[in-house]
Amino acid sequence: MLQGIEVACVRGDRELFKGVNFSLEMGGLLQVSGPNGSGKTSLLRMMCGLSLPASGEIRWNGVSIGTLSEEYFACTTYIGHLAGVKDDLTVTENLCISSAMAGFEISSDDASNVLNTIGLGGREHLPVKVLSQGQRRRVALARLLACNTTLWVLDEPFVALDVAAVQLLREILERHLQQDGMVVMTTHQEIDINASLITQLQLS
Amino acid sequence: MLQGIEVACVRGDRELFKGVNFSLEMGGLLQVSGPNGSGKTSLLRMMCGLSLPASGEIRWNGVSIGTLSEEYFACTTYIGHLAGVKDDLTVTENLCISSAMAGFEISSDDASNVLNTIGLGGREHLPVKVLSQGQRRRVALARLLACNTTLWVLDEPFVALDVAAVQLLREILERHLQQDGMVVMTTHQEIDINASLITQLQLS
Amino acid sequence: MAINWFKYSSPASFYSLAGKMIPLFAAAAIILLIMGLYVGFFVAPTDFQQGEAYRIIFIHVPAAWMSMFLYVVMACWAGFGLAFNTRLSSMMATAIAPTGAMFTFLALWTGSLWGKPMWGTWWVWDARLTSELILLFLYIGFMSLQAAIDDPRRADKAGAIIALVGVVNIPIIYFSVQWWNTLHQGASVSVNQAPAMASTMLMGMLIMVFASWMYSIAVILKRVRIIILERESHTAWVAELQKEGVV
Amino acid sequence: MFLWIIKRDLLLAVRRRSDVLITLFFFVIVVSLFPLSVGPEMNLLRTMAPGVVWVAALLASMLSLNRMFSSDYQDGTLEQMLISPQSLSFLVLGKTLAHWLVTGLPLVLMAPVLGIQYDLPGDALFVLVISLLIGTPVLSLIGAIGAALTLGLRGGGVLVSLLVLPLYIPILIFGSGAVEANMAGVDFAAHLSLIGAFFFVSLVFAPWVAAWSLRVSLE
Amino acid sequence: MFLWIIKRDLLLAVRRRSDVLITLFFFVIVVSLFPLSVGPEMNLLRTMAPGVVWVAALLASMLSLNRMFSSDYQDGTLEQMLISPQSLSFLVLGKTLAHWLVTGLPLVLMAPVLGIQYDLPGDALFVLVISLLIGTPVLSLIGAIGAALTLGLRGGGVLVSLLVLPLYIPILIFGSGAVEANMAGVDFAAHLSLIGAFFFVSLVFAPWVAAWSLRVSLE
Amino acid sequence: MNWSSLSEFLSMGGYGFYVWGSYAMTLICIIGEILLISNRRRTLEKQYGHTSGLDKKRDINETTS
Ligand code: HEM
Ligand SMILES: Nc1ncnc2c1ncn2[C@@H]1O[C@H](COP(=O)(O)OP(=O)(O)OP(=O)(O)O)[C@@H](O)[C@H]1O
Ligand SMILES: Nc1ncnc2c1ncn2[C@@H]1O[C@H](COP(=O)(O)OP(=O)(O)OP(=O)(O)O)[C@@H](O)[C@H]1O
Ligand SMILES: [Mg+2]
Ligand SMILES: [Mg+2]
Repeated sequence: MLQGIEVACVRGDRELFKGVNFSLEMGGLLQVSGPNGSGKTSLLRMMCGLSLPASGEIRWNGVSIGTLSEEYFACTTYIGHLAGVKDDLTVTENLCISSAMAGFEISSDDASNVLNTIGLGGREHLPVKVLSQGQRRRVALARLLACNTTLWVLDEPFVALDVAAVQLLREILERHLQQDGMVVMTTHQEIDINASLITQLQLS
Repeated sequence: MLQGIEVACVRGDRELFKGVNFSLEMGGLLQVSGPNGSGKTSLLRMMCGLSLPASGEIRWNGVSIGTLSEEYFACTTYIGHLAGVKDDLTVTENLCISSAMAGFEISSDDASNVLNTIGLGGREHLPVKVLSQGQRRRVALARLLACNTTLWVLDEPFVALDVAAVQLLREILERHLQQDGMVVMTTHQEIDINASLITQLQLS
Repeated sequence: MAINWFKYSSPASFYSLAGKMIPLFAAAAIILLIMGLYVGFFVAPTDFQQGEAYRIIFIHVPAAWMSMFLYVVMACWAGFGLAFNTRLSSMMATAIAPTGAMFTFLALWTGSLWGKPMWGTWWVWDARLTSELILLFLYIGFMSLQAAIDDPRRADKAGAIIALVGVVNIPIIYFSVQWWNTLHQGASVSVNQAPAMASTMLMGMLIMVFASWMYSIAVILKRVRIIILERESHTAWVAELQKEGVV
Repeated sequence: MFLWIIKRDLLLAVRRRSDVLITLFFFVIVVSLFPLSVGPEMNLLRTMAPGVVWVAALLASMLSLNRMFSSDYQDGTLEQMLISPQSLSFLVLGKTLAHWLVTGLPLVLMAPVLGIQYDLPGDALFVLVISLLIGTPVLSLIGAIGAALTLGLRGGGVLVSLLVLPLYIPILIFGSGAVEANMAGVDFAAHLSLIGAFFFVSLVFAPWVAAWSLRVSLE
Repeated sequence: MFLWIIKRDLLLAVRRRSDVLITLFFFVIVVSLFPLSVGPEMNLLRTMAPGVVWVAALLASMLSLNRMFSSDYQDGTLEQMLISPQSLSFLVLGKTLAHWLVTGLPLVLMAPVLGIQYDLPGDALFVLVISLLIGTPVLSLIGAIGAALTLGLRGGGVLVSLLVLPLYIPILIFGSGAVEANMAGVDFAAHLSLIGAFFFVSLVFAPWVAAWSLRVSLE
Repeated sequence: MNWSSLSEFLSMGGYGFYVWGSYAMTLICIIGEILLISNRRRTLEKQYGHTSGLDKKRDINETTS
């Protein structure tokens, strides 16, 4: 269970938010929303331990994530504004290496299955730098399918995806939630996700 | 008038499209659509003279844009996936300098008006690197208001913008079209723009 | 985290404390400076070997000592800030660096002005001189790193790491340079063989050293107050100060 | 436009004061490294001095080259410049001038101090400064071509060295040659006027070639 | 994980062969510039040789430092590494090793050829290679700290030099000192064992400090 | 007292340039440092004058959010 207790965020001399509380159960979806610059990205980075809250605490199963670190990282996948893919490696290499670094070594068969699912079939052996914006995002998102983690933290995952891919990603998220996974997500697009437990967190 | 005649695009060993024809009159909107990787960005870059078509020709008022170059650039604004803003300069400096380079020197009063309109009021003196994703996009888009060009070429302009900003940009586009401006645009989101003359160009 | 910081030292209370202490140290610095200069120029006799040129010693040695002390002090504050996450310690480190660099520069400058009449050259690659030069680079590295980082928290930590690595390295540099130097012919005059000093000379020098200490403390406190204001501008107590028109 | 570019680049440099200082200190550090590694004998050092200072100036100016266009490239500003209605050569000239003001000029001003570390006599110092003053703008101008050609290539920072170093060599030879000639009591004016000639030729051609290279790199 | 990192970095290096070659050529060019700028006297050159080769090796390895993390940083891979469930120090060690294999080792192999250019005797060449073989990994290890600290800062490429050069100095002194001692007929083992000591100390501490610096930089 | 005249004091037994060069640079550095600090302080104060309004606005935002 992921829990935020009175989390506050200061960037520069500006306090973005304070006293933010949230809690996310198994199978739950937390949608963080708010206008541009309200601190969604900042909050998500705190949730995966990339930065520290100015005050307050984020807990995973009751323990502060700062103390857990590696144990916590093992069950989280974060996909942010940056794709986290290497321009010079091919699509397959990127997927294999990034999942291996997340602790999930996958065979090349698995990899090509995942890539087919995500709509990159036929482009497995192209270097990522020649791909289009939307295809690059797909390479990053493929990691969700390749790694078997519980908590997904996604910063605007639908950006640059075409209609079919948006639909696909929605289904992937729904399946993950049904299997007791957890998702934290921001998006400016209106996308309906069917899930039993949706929490909205509005930053102003 | 912008015209494309049998334009083809080859990237690597893949032919993205061929025989694409379009024509765009004053006050017209050209919406280029298609799934990820279908060549929208490639086409837009050709339209503003950043790359050459593999075959075919793009004409501005009947003359090939390759021959026109600077004359053509003077009436075009292109905003692509990259924001084209300097991280280390402040918001105002970015706007003033980028419009000056596009040939429109604006006073700092004008600049702050434009920035207020686009929703960056109060952040004029922050360096761009501390802004959020959506705010950076706004800095780039502010150029549309500051430069008085005819043809706007926009690659997914709505990405990363919040609901209010999407609405605002829509109005800006509509006003530009009413004043006989021309817009070429791609987007994966469904956004209705009221204009008298909308052309759809579907890349597959 | 915030509680942790305040447990050790609160910038707010330090700010006013420092404000009260600055005049004291400044006054002490001025008095000692006048005394030291008087002893240095009017009491201490002419050196029989070096003539009047030796009077550079009254700033050279204080500057050289301060340059080294201040680096160690800076590294300690920085390390303390890193270990215990106390904002104030890191601010102290940041405030010390420019003064330390200034003293290092002065030691180099006065040393070469002394070297020209004594050794006949502005500069030799002697162990002590070389390590002083490298010390200047370490200071500059520390300051440029902090200047290049906008986020103060990151600047503090990164600066602390480089200061600590540097402080470990200083003795290594000193000994390596000394060793390197002895392999070749030594410098024509060694700084180690300073002439036996008249007691008045020694006294003048020591007074000047104290004056430098007082000056450094005063300047550093003044700088740290500014840094506190710059960094804490979003807090309530600074707003309070502002309302009272103290800032 | 020209003025805007210079203004903008200088503004960026001021915003990032450390950049200017850093190139300068790189120069200082490289020059100071040699005595450490060659040893402290003053006679040896004096003979090496002009060469070392010139090589260091060359390296310092070369290493700041890839900053000339790359940040503009990465954030898409360069694309905007290419499709701006102004002459690209002028723009490149402006950027080059700004680059020299920020990286070359400080080196020239710093050189005498470093010369003193190597115990150079006064008039040799003077010739050193003059040669650097005419020579470093040439380095920036030629460097602009290299920087433009290697734009966006990974490892461009070192690739650019590879491209421009051969072109830098004549300047290096005449620059340090002038100082050595002076120290040997020979006439050094010929060396200097050759560097002057390079300067004028590159002033005329380099911006133009660099502008062209930019177009090629961004195609 | 460790192996994956090394494998990945080597794969990237192979994909971008020019990177490896370029560091090497930089080394070669710097060493070859000196005879051009100092003049062709063989005695002078022979005295300078160890110093010049070591300075060039140091510069070459230093200049490739900022590539160590920066590309991973820019495309967000480093973020992913930080939140990967593996020990970050190990990861840094892996990256450092890969960096050395790609930039340090080629220099070591190339050094004898360059030494010959300066007319170094055979056993001096041997000592030169040995000293570089133990010394260059230390450069990579210490450099990792500098690279981690300056991550994402503009002008980081030169800032990193400023930070690491003072730390490199002892290695430079003992490295070139070993060769000079050999040429002077003095015992050089002490120099080498000191470098060896630096190697072990930095092998233990540097990855740890660098990992910590990475966390600070990405905070 | 070591000096019989001002000019003797100034010439420092022929080492005037070196001695006074050192002391002058020390003076310059100290004055420079003090000036830089007070300048920094002044800009800070000016900034406070400007931003105090902004700060209040922000406080209101925070309390409403
Ligand atoms: C640029 C040149 C010089 C530099 C960088 C330099 C540096 C230093 C340093 C770092 C110290 C403090 C060392 C310690 O206490 O362990 C020192 C002390 C001293 N220096 Fe220099 N020095 C230079 C030139 C000279 C010259 C030319 C002379 C006189 C001929 C001189 C005379 C002294 C004396 C007498 C001391 C005090 C020695 C002691 O405390 O044991 N220095 N210098
Ligand atoms: N140094 C600073 N000074 C002032 N404000 C800052 C500073 N650093 C960051 N900020 C502000 O912090 C906010 C960062 O927000 P963040 O990136 O988390 O927004 P977001 O909710 O993800 O927005 P978006 O929807 O645009 O991605 C921005 O409003 C930015 O202006
Ligand atoms: N060297 C190459 N070899 C094969 N295919 C290539 C090569 N270079 C580019 N491509 C292909 O060209 C296409 C580039 O398309 P482009 O970026 O124009 O797409 P887009 O329509 O803008 O897509 P998106 O909606 O994702 O932004 C991609 O499908 C890419 O795979
Ligand atoms: Mg965001
Ligand atoms: Mg696209």
